[in-house]
Amino acid sequence: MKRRDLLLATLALLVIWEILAVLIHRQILPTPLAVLATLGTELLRGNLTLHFLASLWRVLASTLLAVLTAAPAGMLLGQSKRLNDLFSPVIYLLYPIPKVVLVPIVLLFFGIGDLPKIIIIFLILFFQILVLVRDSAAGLRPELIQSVRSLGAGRRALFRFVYLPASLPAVLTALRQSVGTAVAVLYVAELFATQRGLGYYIYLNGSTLFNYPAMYGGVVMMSLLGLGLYFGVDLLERRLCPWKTKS
Amino acid sequence: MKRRDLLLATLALLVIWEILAVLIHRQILPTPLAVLATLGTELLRGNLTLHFLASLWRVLASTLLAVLTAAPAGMLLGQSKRLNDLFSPVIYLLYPIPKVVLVPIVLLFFGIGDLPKIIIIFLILFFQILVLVRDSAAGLRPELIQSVRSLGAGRRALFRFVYLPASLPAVLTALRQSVGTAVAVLYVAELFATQRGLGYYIYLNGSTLFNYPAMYGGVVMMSLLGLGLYFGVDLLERRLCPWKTKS
Amino acid sequence: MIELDRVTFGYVRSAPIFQDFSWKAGRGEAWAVLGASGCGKSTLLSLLAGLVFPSSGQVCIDGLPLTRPRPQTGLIIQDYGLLPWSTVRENVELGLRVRNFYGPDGTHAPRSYDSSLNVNPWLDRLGILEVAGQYPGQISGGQRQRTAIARTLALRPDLLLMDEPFSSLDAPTREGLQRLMLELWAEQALTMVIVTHSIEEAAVLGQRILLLKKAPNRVAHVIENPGAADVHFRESDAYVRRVRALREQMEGA
Amino acid sequence: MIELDRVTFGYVRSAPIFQDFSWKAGRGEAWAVLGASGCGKSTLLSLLAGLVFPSSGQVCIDGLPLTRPRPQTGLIIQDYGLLPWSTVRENVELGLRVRNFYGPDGTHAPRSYDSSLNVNPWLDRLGILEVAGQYPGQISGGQRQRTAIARTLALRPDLLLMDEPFSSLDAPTREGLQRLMLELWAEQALTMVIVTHSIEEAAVLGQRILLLKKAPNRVAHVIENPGAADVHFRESDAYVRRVRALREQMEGA
Amino acid sequence: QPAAKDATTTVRVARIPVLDTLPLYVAQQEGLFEKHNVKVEIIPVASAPERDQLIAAGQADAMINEVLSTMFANKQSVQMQTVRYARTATATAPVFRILVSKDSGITTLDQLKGVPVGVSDGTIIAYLTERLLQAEGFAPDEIQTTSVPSITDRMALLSSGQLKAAMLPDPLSTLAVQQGATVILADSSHPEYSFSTLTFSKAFLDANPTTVRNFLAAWEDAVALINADGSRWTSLLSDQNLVPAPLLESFKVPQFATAGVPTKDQFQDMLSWAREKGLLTQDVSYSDCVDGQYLPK
Ligand SMILES: Nc1ncnc2c1ncn2[C@@H]1O[C@H](COP(=O)(O)OP(=O)(O)OP(=O)(O)O)[C@@H](O)[C@H]1O
Ligand SMILES: Nc1ncnc2c1ncn2[C@@H]1O[C@H](COP(=O)(O)OP(=O)(O)OP(=O)(O)O)[C@@H](O)[C@H]1O
Ligand SMILES: O=C([O-])O
Ligand SMILES: [Mg+2]
Ligand SMILES: [Mg+2]
Repeated sequence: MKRRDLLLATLALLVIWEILAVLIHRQILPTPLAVLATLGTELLRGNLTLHFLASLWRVLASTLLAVLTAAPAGMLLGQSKRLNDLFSPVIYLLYPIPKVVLVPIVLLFFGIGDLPKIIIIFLILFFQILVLVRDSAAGLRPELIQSVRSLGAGRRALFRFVYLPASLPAVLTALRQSVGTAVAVLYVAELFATQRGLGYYIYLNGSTLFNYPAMYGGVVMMSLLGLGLYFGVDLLERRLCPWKTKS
Repeated sequence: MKRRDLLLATLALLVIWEILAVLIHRQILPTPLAVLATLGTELLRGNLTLHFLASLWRVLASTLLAVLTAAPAGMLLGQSKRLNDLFSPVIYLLYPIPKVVLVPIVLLFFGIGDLPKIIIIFLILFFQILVLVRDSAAGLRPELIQSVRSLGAGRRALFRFVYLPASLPAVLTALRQSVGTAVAVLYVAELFATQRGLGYYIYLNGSTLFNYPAMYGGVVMMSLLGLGLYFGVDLLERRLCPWKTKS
Repeated sequence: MIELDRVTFGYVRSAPIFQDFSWKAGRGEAWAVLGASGCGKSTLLSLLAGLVFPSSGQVCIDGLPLTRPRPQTGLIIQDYGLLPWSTVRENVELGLRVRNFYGPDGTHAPRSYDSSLNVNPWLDRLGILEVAGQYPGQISGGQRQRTAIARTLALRPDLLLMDEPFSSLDAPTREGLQRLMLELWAEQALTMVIVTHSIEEAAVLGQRILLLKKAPNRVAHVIENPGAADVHFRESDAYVRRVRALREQMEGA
Repeated sequence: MIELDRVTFGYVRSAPIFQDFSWKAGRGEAWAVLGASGCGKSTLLSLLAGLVFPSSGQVCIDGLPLTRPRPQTGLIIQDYGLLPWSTVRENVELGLRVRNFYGPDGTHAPRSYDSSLNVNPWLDRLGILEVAGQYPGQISGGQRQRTAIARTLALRPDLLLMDEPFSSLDAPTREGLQRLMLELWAEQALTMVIVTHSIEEAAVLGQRILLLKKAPNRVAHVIENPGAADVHFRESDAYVRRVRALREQMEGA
Repeated sequence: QPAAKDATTTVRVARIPVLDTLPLYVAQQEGLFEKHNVKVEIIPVASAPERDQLIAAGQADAMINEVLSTMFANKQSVQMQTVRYARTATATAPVFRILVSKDSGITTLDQLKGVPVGVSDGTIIAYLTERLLQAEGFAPDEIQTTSVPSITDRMALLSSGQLKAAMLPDPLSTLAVQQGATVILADSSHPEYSFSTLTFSKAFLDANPTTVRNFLAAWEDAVALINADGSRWTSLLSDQNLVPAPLLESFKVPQFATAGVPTKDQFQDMLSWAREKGLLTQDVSYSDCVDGQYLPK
């Protein structure tokens, strides 16, 4: 069933792409067939797989880092109006800053390895997750909180037994968003001091070599990378939120 | 009260910035004082205000466009498991694509005015909002839906009387996220065929003129732009969700 | 009016609650449904309201098989189902708004109905006029329950399904509403099915009483209670005997 | 045990519900609270549970002014407050888990308590063992109510506050639980405050009955009902007289 | 010859803010385009990728680029042609320099062996780095590069010492020097490898040859003006953001290249470099990529 839907979706996208490509009829949008052919040879030549793996690692690391820091912080802020009032302006001032302009400073602190790239993606994801989890935690039904408070729960237990599980769906939504965003921003995060990664690959082929079939091959790999991670999140949801799927 | 928190936050950020700047002691991170001085003259000279207004318009237009399309689409998908199963793969395949690579195609269709910039920001926001609103609509309590169905509501009335108001908090969260993201991605959306906009201003000063105080002045303006829009969203929330603030 | 024809129903991955269950109720009858907690009373109402559908067999209302909620049926569910983002007044108006949204199409709204949104008489009758501007999160349990009742009554249904509608109300309020129900029933040729855990209430409101047993229910146990709906029945010996008999039957179940 | 000293309380932007209200209840007493819907019964329990605080005056339990929920107090709220993401069993274990989370610190958990998570006896006693693996969204109204009761009883509180705890239960189940409450009360020197809309229930369970009137409540109307808690009281004439008297007082209110 | 259409066509030039575009602005300011009867629209873009996106989308007709880029664009079919030099390095005025960071400890060229130099992969910067170092006698494995396409990032990395060496264009290299970096090698030692070009889309050239000739004639006049007196353009340089403010005062406008196109040898050398690196898998021809016929006679 699900597999059929995926197949259908892929086919539909390929058809739309083909139509667009034929309509536009320019090098900047090669046909899917040309792209898939190039993709095949690039994968066989071996390098694209390495770009893919480098990106996979960066996306995983930064997403994990962002969820593990932003989700608890969001729950904390959602839990306390006082804290939220205090920190909201900070969030609202920092969120709109394009994190890319901070690259030089990040480089200064974290060198030129994988870390600065992970940090940049992390910074982009952090606020997105924070805002979502915070808003969801703040919207929790007060009766629920009162009833658990009456069982003796203080702040910490409320956090553990109410805010944490209640925020799980929001965290999963945040994860789904993050996966998409993280892959997409590889394109800006993999432009410095690296020669590995789908972002680098797409930039080089698209912006320097004008090898559009290869560039779109890289884009397809990004799609697949995102798709794979989404399935991971769905799996996680089925494990973590059984009450949703059961009812 | 709120004003005090904002002041406090601003001060705290300025202090941290000052410390960092002193610690790093390099041109790439000027001190807040230097930046504010430059900001003052740039604002007086008049140009920065125009950049600000150009960006404001683009952010408003793209955010509005994205919310007005993605939110209903998200509610629709959240409402029907069948539709969602069908469209999820499409979303999951398209979300991770860095929208910047689509710029040439967007240019082809929409020329070089404001529209392509708005479209690019719109594309980035669209999926983010879609996923959030969809997940929230899908998580609606089934009793609520049943009870309104028993009043005669079919699909359309459920949409109007349940999904729409129930999704409002999620839409507002999506708006808060969008504001942050939209301003941040100005930096990539305002790099072509324009000499107006904070994205252009920051790039020009940071990457061409190496006028770092002016560049950070632009970043500060982005922060303020974001902050202002956040206040707009908060205002909207107080208007649209009175049951949240009243209880 | 109501006809269940060899209905089988069970929740997914659960044992059936009704199995080959048949039952009939005529137009204008007042039924009470009694049964132990968890026996399937709420489920029965969901079936009658067209919110869930049997895996086999058929539910017919007015001779037509049910495929979706019928606009003339009113349902009051056990946990009220009020919209948290609407005030009491807006919640009570909701059904009317839904009707106006579609217009008299016969599917979502009856072919003829009063399109006015004047719910004040109902708010007043149910004693919630003074909390009309508050949200469900800001009123008491009994006030919520009365809001749900007002919302349904405002639609002037011809078939009224109620799931323990007075469970959160104090005795005087409860008895007042029981009287109101009987008045409406007498006035409007209403068909009523009221699920209740109160044997006394069943005896007062149910001309006929449907007794459900431990799931799966295969046969409809029906007890005739012709005295109900009479204002003075509650004070009669027959009432006391009926209540005692019902209690024995339930405890036997 | 309980002492309300000139308590004033009202919800924000609303008229006060209690004004200079004083009331005392001794250890080991069984109280019932009666009053019309919306008069402030649930609010009173929230005050006693330390979930809301008076704007003036003081609530003392065991001589100590209440500043936060007391770990030995058990509260069953009107709409259950079950965690939708936990099974029935996990919900019943919740209070015990909270205690184990803090350990016997005297603030969140009593200084001494049984840290075992064995809730099977309670699930069994309340007849919800067979739905123990289901989620609150998958059980009936009465099963939900019993889950909330089990959750609180599993903590073996010394002060038990119950807000219409049996309102969704059929008569036999309800009476069984009333007996259970009386047993626990006799065994454990429990202090009980039960809010109920059923005059009969108040007469059976409340040695003393607190009658609340239309808000603002200024004085505590207390009715002595020494016969309650006796197994045979329900069948006595005194019971019938008491019920009638209470009804008259409520209708007069 | 569609002369009528030709005469009214506007040349849309996508321009990145670099010094190489100075003749464009001089021609505009001095009315040279009107004099030669061409209409010119300048479309600003921030950097090379955006510039190329505009050209690819058909939203611009001409640009300053480099021949490598033209080669890549033409590998399948002819998309664009280079019609003139824009700027060339000379023995006295370098365009690119390799700088070393102040904490790198590198003082002699020899110490640069095996040290990664920050470049932008697949561009003239990478090509030039390799050629210059080869010319200085570096063996292939002694030439190391790392890709940092953004000039800002490259400068930041250099200044923080995360990159020991980087190739930077003039006049930004001067800025890096102000921040403590040292020049270790410049293309003035081998100016033949270093030049930028003026390139038109093939479609435009085919449809509007006269316009292009007129455009180049105006450009030629502008170059003459610049070369005659480099000091006249300070306000233009700052208004059009061609030179960072901190450098304006000390900045001297270099001599601009007069009429000419890259030679076959220059072209061939770049091509073979690109083939060697695997950036191109097939040959592209000189005549497809470079066309000198539009230059003023
Ligand atoms: N959060 C709130 N904000 C404002 N008013 C409230 C709030 N909660 C309850 N009230 C009001 O306070 C009054 C007392 O409410 P309470 O819930 O204590 O009544 P109750 O005696 O428990 O009634 P019931 O028998 O219907 O449950 C009611 O009039 C109600 O409308
Ligand atoms: N969504 C569900 N999924 C699975 N089982 C369910 C679901 N809803 C109810 N049940 C089970 O079906 C049985 C009948 O439930 P129902 O709600 O009809 O009982 P009821 O007679 O209304 O009980 P009560 O008097 O307690 O409200 C119960 O055993 C319950 O656990
Ligand atoms: O900030 C983003 O580039 O999404
Ligand atoms: Mg039920
Ligand atoms: Mg109450």
